[in-house]
Amino acid sequence: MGVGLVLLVLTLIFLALHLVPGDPAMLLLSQGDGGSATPDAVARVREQLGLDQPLLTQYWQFLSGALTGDLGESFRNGQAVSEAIGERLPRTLELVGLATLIAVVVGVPWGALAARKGGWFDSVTSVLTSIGVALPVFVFGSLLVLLFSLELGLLPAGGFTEWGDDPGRHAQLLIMPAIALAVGFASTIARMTRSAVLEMLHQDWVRTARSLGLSRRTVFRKYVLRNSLNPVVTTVGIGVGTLLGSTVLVEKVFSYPGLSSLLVDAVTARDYPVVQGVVITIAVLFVSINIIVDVLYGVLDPRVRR
Amino acid sequence: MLEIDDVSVEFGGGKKWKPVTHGISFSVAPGETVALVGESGSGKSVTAMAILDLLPANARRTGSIRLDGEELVGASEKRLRQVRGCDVAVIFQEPMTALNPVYTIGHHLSEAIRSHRDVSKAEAAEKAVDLLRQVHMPSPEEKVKHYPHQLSGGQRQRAMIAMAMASEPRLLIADEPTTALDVTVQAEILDLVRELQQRTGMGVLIITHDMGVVADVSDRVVVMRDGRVVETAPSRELFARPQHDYTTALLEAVPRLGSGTTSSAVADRSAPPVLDLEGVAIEYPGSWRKSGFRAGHDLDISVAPGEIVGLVGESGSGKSTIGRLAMGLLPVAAGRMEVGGRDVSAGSRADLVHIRSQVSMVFQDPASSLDPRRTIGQSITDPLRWTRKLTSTKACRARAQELLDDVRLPKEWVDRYPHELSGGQRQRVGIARAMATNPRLLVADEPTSALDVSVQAAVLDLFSELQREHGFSCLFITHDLSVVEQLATSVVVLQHGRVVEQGPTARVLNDPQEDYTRRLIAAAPVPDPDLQAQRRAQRLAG
Amino acid sequence: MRRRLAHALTPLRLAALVYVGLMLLVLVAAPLLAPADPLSQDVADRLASPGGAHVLGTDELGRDILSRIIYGARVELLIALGATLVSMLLGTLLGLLGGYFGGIVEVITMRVVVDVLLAFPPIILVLLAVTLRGPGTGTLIAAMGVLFAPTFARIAYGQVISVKRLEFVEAATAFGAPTRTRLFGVILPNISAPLIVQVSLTIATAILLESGLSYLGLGVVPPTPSWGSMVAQGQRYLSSDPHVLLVPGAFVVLTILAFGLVGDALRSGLDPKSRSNR
Amino acid sequence: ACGGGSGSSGEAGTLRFGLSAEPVTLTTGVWQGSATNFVLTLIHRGLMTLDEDGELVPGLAASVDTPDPTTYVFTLHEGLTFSDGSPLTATNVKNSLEYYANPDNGSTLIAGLQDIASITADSDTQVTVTLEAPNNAFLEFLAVPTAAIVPDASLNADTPNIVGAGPFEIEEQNEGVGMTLAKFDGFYDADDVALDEIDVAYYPDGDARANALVSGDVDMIDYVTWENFDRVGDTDGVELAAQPGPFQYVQFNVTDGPFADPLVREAVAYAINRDNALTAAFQSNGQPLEGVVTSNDPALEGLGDELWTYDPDRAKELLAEAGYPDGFSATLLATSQYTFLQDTALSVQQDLQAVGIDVTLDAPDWSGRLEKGAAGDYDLAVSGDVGIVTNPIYLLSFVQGPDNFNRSFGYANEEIAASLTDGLRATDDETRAAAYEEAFDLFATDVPFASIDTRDQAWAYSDDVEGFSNLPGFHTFFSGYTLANTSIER
Ligand SMILES: Nc1ncnc2c1ncn2[C@@H]1O[C@H](COP(=O)(O)OP(=O)(O)OP(=O)(O)O)[C@@H](O)[C@H]1O
Ligand SMILES: Nc1ncnc2c1ncn2[C@@H]1O[C@H](COP(=O)(O)OP(=O)(O)OP(=O)(O)O)[C@@H](O)[C@H]1O
Ligand SMILES: [Mg+2]
Ligand SMILES: [Mg+2]
Repeated sequence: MGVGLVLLVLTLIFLALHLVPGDPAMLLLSQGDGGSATPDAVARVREQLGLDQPLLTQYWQFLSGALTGDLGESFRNGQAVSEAIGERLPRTLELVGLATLIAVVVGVPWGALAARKGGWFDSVTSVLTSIGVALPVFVFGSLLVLLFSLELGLLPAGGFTEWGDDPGRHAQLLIMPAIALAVGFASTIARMTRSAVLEMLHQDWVRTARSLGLSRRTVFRKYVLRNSLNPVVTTVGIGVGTLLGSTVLVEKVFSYPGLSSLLVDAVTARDYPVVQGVVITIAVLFVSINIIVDVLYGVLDPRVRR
Repeated sequence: MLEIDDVSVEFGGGKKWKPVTHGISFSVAPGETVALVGESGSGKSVTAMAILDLLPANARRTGSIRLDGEELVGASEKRLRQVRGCDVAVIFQEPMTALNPVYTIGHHLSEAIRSHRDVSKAEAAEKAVDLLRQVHMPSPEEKVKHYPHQLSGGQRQRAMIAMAMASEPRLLIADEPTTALDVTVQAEILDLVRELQQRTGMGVLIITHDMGVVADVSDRVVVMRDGRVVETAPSRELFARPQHDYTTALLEAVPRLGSGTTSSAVADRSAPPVLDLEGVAIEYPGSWRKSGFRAGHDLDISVAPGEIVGLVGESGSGKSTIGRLAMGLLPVAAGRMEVGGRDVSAGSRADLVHIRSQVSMVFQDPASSLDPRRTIGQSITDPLRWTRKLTSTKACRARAQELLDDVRLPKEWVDRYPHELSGGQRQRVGIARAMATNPRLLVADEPTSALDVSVQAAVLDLFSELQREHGFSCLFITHDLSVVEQLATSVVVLQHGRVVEQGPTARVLNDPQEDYTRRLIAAAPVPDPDLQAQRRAQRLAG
Repeated sequence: MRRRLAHALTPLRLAALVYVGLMLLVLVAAPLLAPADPLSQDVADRLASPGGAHVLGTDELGRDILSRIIYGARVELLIALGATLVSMLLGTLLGLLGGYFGGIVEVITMRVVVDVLLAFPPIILVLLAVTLRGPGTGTLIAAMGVLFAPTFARIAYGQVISVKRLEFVEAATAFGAPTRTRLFGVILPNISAPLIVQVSLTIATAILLESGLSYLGLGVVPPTPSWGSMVAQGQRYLSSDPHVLLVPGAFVVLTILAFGLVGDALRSGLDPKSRSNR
Repeated sequence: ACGGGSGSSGEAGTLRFGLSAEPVTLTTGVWQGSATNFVLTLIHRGLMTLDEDGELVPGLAASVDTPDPTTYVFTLHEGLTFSDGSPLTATNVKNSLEYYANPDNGSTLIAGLQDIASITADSDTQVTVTLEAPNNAFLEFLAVPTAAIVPDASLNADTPNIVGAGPFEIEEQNEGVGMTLAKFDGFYDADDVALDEIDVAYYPDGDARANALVSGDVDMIDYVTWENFDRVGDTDGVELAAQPGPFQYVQFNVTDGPFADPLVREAVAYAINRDNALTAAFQSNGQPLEGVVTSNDPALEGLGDELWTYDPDRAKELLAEAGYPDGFSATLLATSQYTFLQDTALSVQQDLQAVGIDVTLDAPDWSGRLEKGAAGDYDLAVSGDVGIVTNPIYLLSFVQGPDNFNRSFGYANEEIAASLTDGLRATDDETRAAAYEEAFDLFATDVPFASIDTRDQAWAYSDDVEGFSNLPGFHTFFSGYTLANTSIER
């Protein structure tokens, strides 16, 4: 199943890439500041990259390589794609993981509280979450940098350091991008939670729980919130998956070398092997996340189990 | 101990408040059992809920409610919380929606046990099994691991009762606690309550429609109608010399087992049966960890045209399951099922369409079987629209009003939502919906359990009338043997998913062949306090 | 229904509704409302602060920001609402079908279509669309519609698999409701709350993505104004001339807020149990 | 280890550098963009190099003799080695230059080296190059970073070109993050190299790069984006060094349609409001360009710098003369990926509108822009370019040779090409000036492209950095050469 899916994605991405105009060879030979390559040079590079082969041959090579775990080498720097992904994926996972953690820890209680309290708190929440989902992450990220790096000098403005080299700095460099990512995500989660909680607030079993004399908190947490989690889990699942491939803007603002900027750079440079490799990676992750979410549905609601 | 003084409950919100009860007053002394009876929708439940302020958000209470002299109206939420579950426990009317679908029964019980007591998880788990055993839950060690939807209606109700008992409260508010229980279990549960009462001096406020139960357990009776108390009297007196006209009417409407009234329905045995089960087995699918559960074995049941078959039996014996099978909601695991002469065991699409054109159903749990987002008027006539019997909105509305009227609900309520009704009112909506389609076979799963006897009588009359008119057949699931006697042409007695006895009503009820049937008949309470006291003594002795 | 809607309309929500109405008006009447030509440049007067000749200031090419906002609203709402509508319809349908029928239908809808779409990075999808259809509003609506559909599908799916086992759905089955009715008449209303929330979130995402895509050159073709591209451009002047960013940004926030509130009103209007203030 | 700065203040002798792009695999002889060139200036050296004023000086060659205009004798420093330890000999020089001179190898130096008749290694340290004809840009071509002398093993397209004889060597590369360069002790001028290490971190985003410098994460950055000039320049303890660099221009598709007519092209050249474009795209950080860049070559003083002016009326006249009194419509190819090109395009669009040319903008991503440019899929396009050398011969590629994305599609003018070549061959300033004057005159009326402006290209660094200089003109991208003489005081 999963394998079939990945295979489908593989084929589609291959086709998509070759449908999109843009010549990797030409790009390799000309950056933004000019310097124009001769057609001969371009042709030579094309040959070198194997782009002169018939499409079917290229597809076959790509597919047979991918199935044996060989994703090829980057057009731009010759690095093995699997190696590049191996380097970048952990960084992205770390970033997305932290962002998700923050978003969930903030978003769920926030939305729940807004639903429960109502009144002005709810209105303020509406406004704040609107800003949260509307604020482009590059704007928010820039503001963070302006404040914490340039004004207060508390955190480095951006970059990346391996954990092994300097754990402290590694952590410092992770904070701001994670927060920048988490803001929109938390707002999304808060909104979803709020609406789901409102649905559950008036169920009969809540009354039952209250009749037992359980504390308000327990009633709310176990009899309202717990039952509201289904759409929240969906949202988180999709959010995590989407983040994996779309942290590019944050990565740009903070010069964080993650998977997503690798992907976007590769797309802009039409670095086919890298694009394909990253897409496959994200597809595999996505499928896994969806499987986890599907399992969670059953955990959250026993009626779903068959 | 509990004094209720001039309590009114109002619904609404904003500036418009509409009272549904008016100046209710009564009291409950320690060790006393007060029965709250009366018309469906008269405000029994809301009064009971008002005591602990468990009313819906759009309701408010006025008046004075004192527990041991302490005023509860206007008490702090914190204080109320201490009272709830500890001093006062509640059994809710509709156990399906009152239990959280995502927690097991065991979890619910542990929560109840641990809410006011410092008990370890393990101890609580043990206690939970113990409680379930006390309420006669079959295989309690297993059932603690079940989720509410995996239990039968009566089993859920027993879980609910066990939760309320968990804290050994000083006052027990029981809102129709035995509606889904067969009479044997009901008797055992009532014994249990009484025993607890004698041991701890617990006061009981019980809401019920079963006059037999009233006679059995109550010391005093409060009769309500239209949101007002019409009469309050000690039970014996009330049964002997009812003062208010309504009370008199109520007592007269009580069906009595062996009273001689019999069904007017005539079975047409020459024609092929409407429903025919031959050696049918029914299975609930298991999950990947657990194997499935076989809820019916080797069932041979047949319903002839025009026949009303009473399906009685132990709670959890598979009555509803058979109903759901007949409706095509569960597959036939083994054996053969025919509906209207057509073999539908395969359960193909066409089979299902066929079934649904012939069969209609009153679900056991009215609250969960009504779409919360549709008005009751819509819910009633939706089947008509779906089957293209009625298409215009106007006609639907008119038909809905007619049907509401038939089941003694105000016509103006077509636009109400299910949650704005009382339990009995919802049940009547369910009945109206099932009748709307003029089915050939009606599966009625405890259709009158939440109705007071007078409304029940009216509904049953309607039922017989329609039956005469349209000649439909009926599989009537109930635990009220007197209703069976009155209505059914034949009876099927079920235990543990097997048919233990079946035959014409008169034969089975008057001359039961099987031990279980005998016990069942013996356990049926009679609406006479003195007689009931004797029977109880007999039963407990034997 | 009307009664409930009236109940659901708090002053805040009413204000939101009025705002949305105004936006729709702007959508039709932009040429009448805009004080200036949104395209005409006046480089000498670039980056002028709000107030003075230009109410909301000018951008880096000296174009009147207010006029660009007004014309941009057109493009923006068309894209955001169009994409949201497409994805909502498409996604909800997929999720309903997949969740309700299970089995092979689920495999096709949720696994093959939805998962594959989700796994496909947005930028590649849009790149493809732009290549095959040429840049522009229609392409963006189509591409984003396809892009956001999986989210709706998964939300609907998650809800359906739990709601479809409720007794009243079973009752509808028992009473012969055709499949279509069960899906759209019974299940859909009962899973509408998260979908409504998702609608307002999707509107936000669409505007943000439009901004990002304009930045990458896959969005609205310049010099056509759109809020998203105005935000993307304004980012460059964040520290020196923040109004270039803040003005379109504020409109984006307001619009998203308004649609969120309208969604709230709708949600609580549709929920018979909710009270007026929620 | 990694490239990212490793503390809020670095170690003495280590320069923390924020680079605008990650270099691609270094391929011998090939022009791969400015970030790559920057690395080349650090790890490689050619026979010639540039000093802190941008003047041509010998590099690996200790001295250059020019006995006659077609003979160059290079004497190498003694005991040169590559960073892999192998000796650098005259044979290496001969092989490298021959490799670059071969058009098959895709070298960007062809225009400069195609005149080579022979190269002989006279001894281990002496090489004689004979040209077929005089070429007054020859030495400058040898100072281009891609003209470095490399080991024979690097002379193919497959071997990463990382072994050189420059002041630094690559110690570590961390894909996506940065690279560490260490001082190479075998460099001929190693004694004067003050930096022990250069820690390069990649900051592709302009704002992020500026932030990194302003917040002290790095000591120096390249390519300050124009929006950040003021902010960076105004920061205490930070120095902004700007030099006019590349030029922007409008290129035409001359295969058919209105732009096949030189009058129309000339009209465009007169229609452009260069000050506006400069302000719109570069915050006025640059110079309007009314002719062609001649890089302050004293011999060419006053030549070619005023070919067209901003004169919309004249533009309209020209259009009318060409038969388009009511204008026409056209597409203008730009790119959205580089905002300065897009803003330039928007400004040009407005200007053309004003003279009656109704212009629709086409702004695909860079890759799409390249492809469309190379395929001639446009009427007009805005571009930015630099000459590989400052010698006006760089203009040759705009009037001659195969089409590419950066020049007017289908355009060729052998007359201009001939005049430019004459200028290149000239051995005295007068002939040279005369040849170019002729070329520029033709330029003015045939308009191979319509110039817009030159943009300032800025590097910025903390006050601690001493000795770096931003080289003027096109050479700004080779400023990395001066890091060999840069020190950092903390
Ligand atoms: N979804 C289910 N999964 C597994 N077991 C179930 C499920 N539903 C019911 N059961 C079991 O099937 C048995 C029969 O249930 P059923 O609802 O038919 O009982 P019933 O005769 O209607 O009882 P009652 O009178 O209490 O309603 C019970 O033991 C119950 O635990
Ligand atoms: N949420 C609500 N909104 C409006 N009216 C309500 C609401 N809940 C209950 N009511 C009305 O209040 C009245 C009293 O309801 P209650 O539930 O107390 O009746 P009951 O006596 O318990 O009846 P039953 O025996 O049928 O359970 C009913 O007429 C009902 O329609
Ligand atoms: Mg009630
Ligand atoms: Mg049942």
